[in-house]
Amino acid sequence: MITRDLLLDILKNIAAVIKDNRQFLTDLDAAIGDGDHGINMNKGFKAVEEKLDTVRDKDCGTILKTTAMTLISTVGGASGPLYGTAFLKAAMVVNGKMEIDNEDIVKMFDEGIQGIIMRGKAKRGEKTMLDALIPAYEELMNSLKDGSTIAEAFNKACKAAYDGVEYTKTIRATKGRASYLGDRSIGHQDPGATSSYLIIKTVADTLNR
Amino acid sequence: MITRDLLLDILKNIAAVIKDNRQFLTDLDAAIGDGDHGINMNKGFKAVEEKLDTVRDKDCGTILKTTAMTLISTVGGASGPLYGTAFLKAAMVVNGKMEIDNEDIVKMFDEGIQGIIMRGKAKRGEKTMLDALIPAYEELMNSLKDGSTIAEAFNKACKAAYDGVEYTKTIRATKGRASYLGDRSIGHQDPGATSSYLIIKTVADTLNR
Amino acid sequence: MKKIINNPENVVNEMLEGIVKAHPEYVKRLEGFNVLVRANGPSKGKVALVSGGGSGHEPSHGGFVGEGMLDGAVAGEVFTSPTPDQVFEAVKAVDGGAGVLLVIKNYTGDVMNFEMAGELAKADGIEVDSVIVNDDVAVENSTWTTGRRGIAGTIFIHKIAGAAAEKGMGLPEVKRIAEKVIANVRSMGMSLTPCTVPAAGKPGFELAEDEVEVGLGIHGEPGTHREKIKSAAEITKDLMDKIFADIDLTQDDEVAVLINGLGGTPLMELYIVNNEVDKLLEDKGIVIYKTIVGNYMTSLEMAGFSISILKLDDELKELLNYKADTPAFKQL
Amino acid sequence: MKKIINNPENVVNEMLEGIVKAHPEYVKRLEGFNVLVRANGPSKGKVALVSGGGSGHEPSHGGFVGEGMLDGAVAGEVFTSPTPDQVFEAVKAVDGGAGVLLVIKNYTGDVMNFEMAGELAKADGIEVDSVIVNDDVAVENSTWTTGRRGIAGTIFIHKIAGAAAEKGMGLPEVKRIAEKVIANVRSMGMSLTPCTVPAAGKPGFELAEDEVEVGLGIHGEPGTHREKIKSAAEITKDLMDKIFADIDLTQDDEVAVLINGLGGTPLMELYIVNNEVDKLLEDKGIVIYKTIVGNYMTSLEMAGFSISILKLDDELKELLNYKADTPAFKQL
Ligand SMILES: Nc1ncnc2c1ncn2[C@@H]1O[C@H](COP(=O)(O)OP(=O)(O)O)[C@@H](O)[C@H]1O
Ligand SMILES: Nc1ncnc2c1ncn2[C@@H]1O[C@H](COP(=O)(O)OP(=O)(O)O)[C@@H](O)[C@H]1O
Ligand SMILES: [Mg+2]
Ligand SMILES: [Mg+2]
Ligand SMILES: [Mg+2]
Ligand SMILES: [Mg+2]
Repeated sequence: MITRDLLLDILKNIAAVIKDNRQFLTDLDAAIGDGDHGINMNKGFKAVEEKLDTVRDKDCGTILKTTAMTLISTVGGASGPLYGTAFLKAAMVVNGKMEIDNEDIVKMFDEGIQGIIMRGKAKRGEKTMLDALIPAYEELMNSLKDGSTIAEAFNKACKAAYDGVEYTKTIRATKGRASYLGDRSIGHQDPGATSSYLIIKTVADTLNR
Repeated sequence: MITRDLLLDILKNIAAVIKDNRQFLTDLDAAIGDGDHGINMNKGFKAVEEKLDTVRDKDCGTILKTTAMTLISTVGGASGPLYGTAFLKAAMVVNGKMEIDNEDIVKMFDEGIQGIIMRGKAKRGEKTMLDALIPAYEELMNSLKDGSTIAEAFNKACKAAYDGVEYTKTIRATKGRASYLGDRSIGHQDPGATSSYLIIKTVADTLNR
Repeated sequence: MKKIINNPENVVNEMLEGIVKAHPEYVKRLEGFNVLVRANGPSKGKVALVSGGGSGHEPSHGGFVGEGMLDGAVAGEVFTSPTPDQVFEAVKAVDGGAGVLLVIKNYTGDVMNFEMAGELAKADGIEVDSVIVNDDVAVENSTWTTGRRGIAGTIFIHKIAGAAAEKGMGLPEVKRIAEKVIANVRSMGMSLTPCTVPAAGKPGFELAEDEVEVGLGIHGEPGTHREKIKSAAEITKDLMDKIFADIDLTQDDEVAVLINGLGGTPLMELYIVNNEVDKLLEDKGIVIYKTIVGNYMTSLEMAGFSISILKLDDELKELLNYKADTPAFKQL
Repeated sequence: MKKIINNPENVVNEMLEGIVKAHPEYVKRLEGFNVLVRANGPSKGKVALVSGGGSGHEPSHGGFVGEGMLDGAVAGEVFTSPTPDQVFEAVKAVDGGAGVLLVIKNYTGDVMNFEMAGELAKADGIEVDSVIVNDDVAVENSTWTTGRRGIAGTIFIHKIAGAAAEKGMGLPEVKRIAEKVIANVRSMGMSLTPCTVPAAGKPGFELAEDEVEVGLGIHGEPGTHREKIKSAAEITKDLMDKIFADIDLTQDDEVAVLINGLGGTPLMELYIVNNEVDKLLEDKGIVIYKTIVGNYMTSLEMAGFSISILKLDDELKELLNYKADTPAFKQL
């Protein structure tokens, strides 16, 4: 169960983690993209943090929709519409709700991923954020089925996301800007998968505090 | 007394010396000008050398006039018109002559310098080729008066030209491109004075062989 | 990082201000947005063209706003696609009732952001359609990538579809023309030096003193491969061979040529390249109908160039020749 | 040296070929000479304008040959004044019977070579006159130097005297107009990087990563001083202060502004500078009548810019607005 205050905490913590990793994500993107992923994401989550004040006392759906719209209108590039769409789809699951239960969480995660796939037309194995998100989602779902708490489940999801990031090092990009590099993208980890991992890790860390 | 063949030799040797010093002159010009003096001069004297074949059996005036016109139409920049005019004025002194006597030499040198002054409106002490040429001319004239041979006189003139080049290091340029540098031109030797010294030195060396 | 800027975070804003102040007779800025539109727009009853993308490609895209070319240009952060709300605002501002064509370069981010904007505009009752420019032959086909990128050939879409719109053609016709240009234009580029995004503060990649990057995009993203620097003749031949392999050109075909500088390469070198391109086309008996040489789709201060070849027919020729009057491209 | 060239000794020739091949509707080359003249010239009964100088300043000077600007442009070796025979050939080719005006930038070499050409032309019975452009306020007065240099302000002379000639004014009138522009235009520049003359193979000077050269000429010759790099606002203010100190400008005066890139600086930065220039002029109540931003008088791939301010009166305004149609400057 995630309360509204916890949700707000999570979002604030994500903003802090993205800020700390601004240069790291940018450097990853410079190697196989155009070197702006950390800059864009930081701009977006900084704006989200500022916006959160205006929706503190709203429902979880509104908070997440605001997050989504802010990301869409500030991040730009590929990751803006993708993360934005993901948060928008997730927001719709908890429309009007003041708390998020475990079932919601699985549904939100699933809807978010479907949103990314709809918008970006990528699939697993193309060296994108999906390679962190999909394994994390599967792990989360299975752990909850097996009776894990939500905090434990996110820990496992985080581990799966990490492995997903590692896996992106071994494959060639066929979507996004890195795809232009052909085989030269092999050996580098995907910046978007990395930011997805960081986001999941922040959820896990916040839940485990 | 300088015969036509000797004159042709001198010109050929000047071309060789300028070629050898192409980079040196260019570097000097890069420091206080625009870094092309060696390139320009080499282009000019290379063209002169090629042209000489067509006037081998002509009089000294024609040979020097051809040299002048070739310099004017190939060197460009400031030094092209200046050296071109100098050779043109010198050529006029020996129009139709097959040999050049000492009196001619003094006259040629004087006329050449006057040509440079007329064209460039500089005077001694402005950090130009004149600071090598005028002392060299004065030394040549005095040495000949004192009974030196032409070869000896050119040796002394060469020494005076060298001192002139050294002197240019101590002064501020007020003519030519180096003048824009203001006091920053002090400490650098003038490229045009240096090429003038090299030309006089080559005359001296050729006469002394 | 050595740049003539103030705050790296504020370059796009200050640049847009500088453009408006330089060319008030051509463009105005939409208050609060990174959008330039025609000073005297919207043009009632005319199809409007909106283009854009990340900043750092100047004079693209704001420099092409004006008669006979664009109606609006949306500027993202440097090398980052603009967001949907900005594009949406541009669409609303330029719509003259005859619909809006979005000219999108084929980059994942641009496509997604512009398409989201299109969805917003349609929901708002504005007729919107879009074309996706993908002229860069350096990129492999779409089995392995998101498809070819849009690079300098985009200028021809702006010019020719812009003329079609100015002549009063309807949205489906303007789109057909734009797609014809896209189908017939191929480009490829190379660079001698990287460039530095102001907010990043350091170059996107590094190149040795004797190395060049071939087939790179316009955002400083690495190209297809690196090699030792070659002569202008050899480099040009390599790029033209890739272009020739991808476009059906036979004797007596007519083409337009664009030798595009990436921002840091002097015109002298672009003209030397043009001299080589001309020879290669002449060898094949291909007729050069029009040549454009200069910095049109740049990557900040990157040294390098791209070649674009557009195969023409009578319709495209007439539109290419149509009057244009914009800050960066004028044709009398 | 990293350049897209073939033989360094042949860059000027290949570049001129590339220009003619790109713009055959505007220019043709005088066979055997490094001279570009109007494709449809000479214009009978019109005063002809000939300009030129070393190469490496592209689009100056060949890019301004065409209706409303130059009739002929003479290209020397890179950064080296052309020789008198070349200039003479240009004068002969463009003379339409109404005389020829030579536009000379105030460099010792240019002045001497062009004047020798003028002497040759006069001896040939052609009416020739000349003006000497000296807009660069970085240089001290002529007690200490050969006088101020001619830099980017030259573009205004080409544009305005070119319009005067095109309108049919006689040689003395065209010269008077050119001299009025010269009397009223002031410029100053700065650079972030040196440039490399192809035949030299290495940069003309060196600058540390945080250093800039202020007040330099357009041939890579060192400037008045070096300093640590500053913000665009500070750099612009420094240059404008020098310009203001040298030209009498008061409230409500009208000016034209040229923000000229030196070849390696992206338009983005030039527009940021323009934003600053605009503020400074506005602060003084000076009215900006027209602004030009771009690479017009370059120094190969040098990064940097110059600002030129031209004080206008009604006569100059009308001529500045006159139609121009050349490869590098068009006005509808
Ligand atoms: N079609 C896609 N589907 C899912 N993720 C994608 C897609 N295209 C790109 N991405 C992700 O976006 C990341 C790049 O984001 P960012 O650098 O912000 O955008 P841009 O490539 O426009 O500069 C990539 O690392 C990748 O994970
Ligand atoms: N007015 C002048 N009178 C005499 N010599 C001059 C004058 N101006 C320049 N010079 C000489 O010309 C030299 C520079 O020649 P060069 O580099 O070939 O020409 P540019 O300065 O046009 O590039 C200077 O070093 C100086 O000696
Ligand atoms: Mg990126
Ligand atoms: Mg020089
Ligand atoms: Mg990007
Ligand atoms: Mg020179």
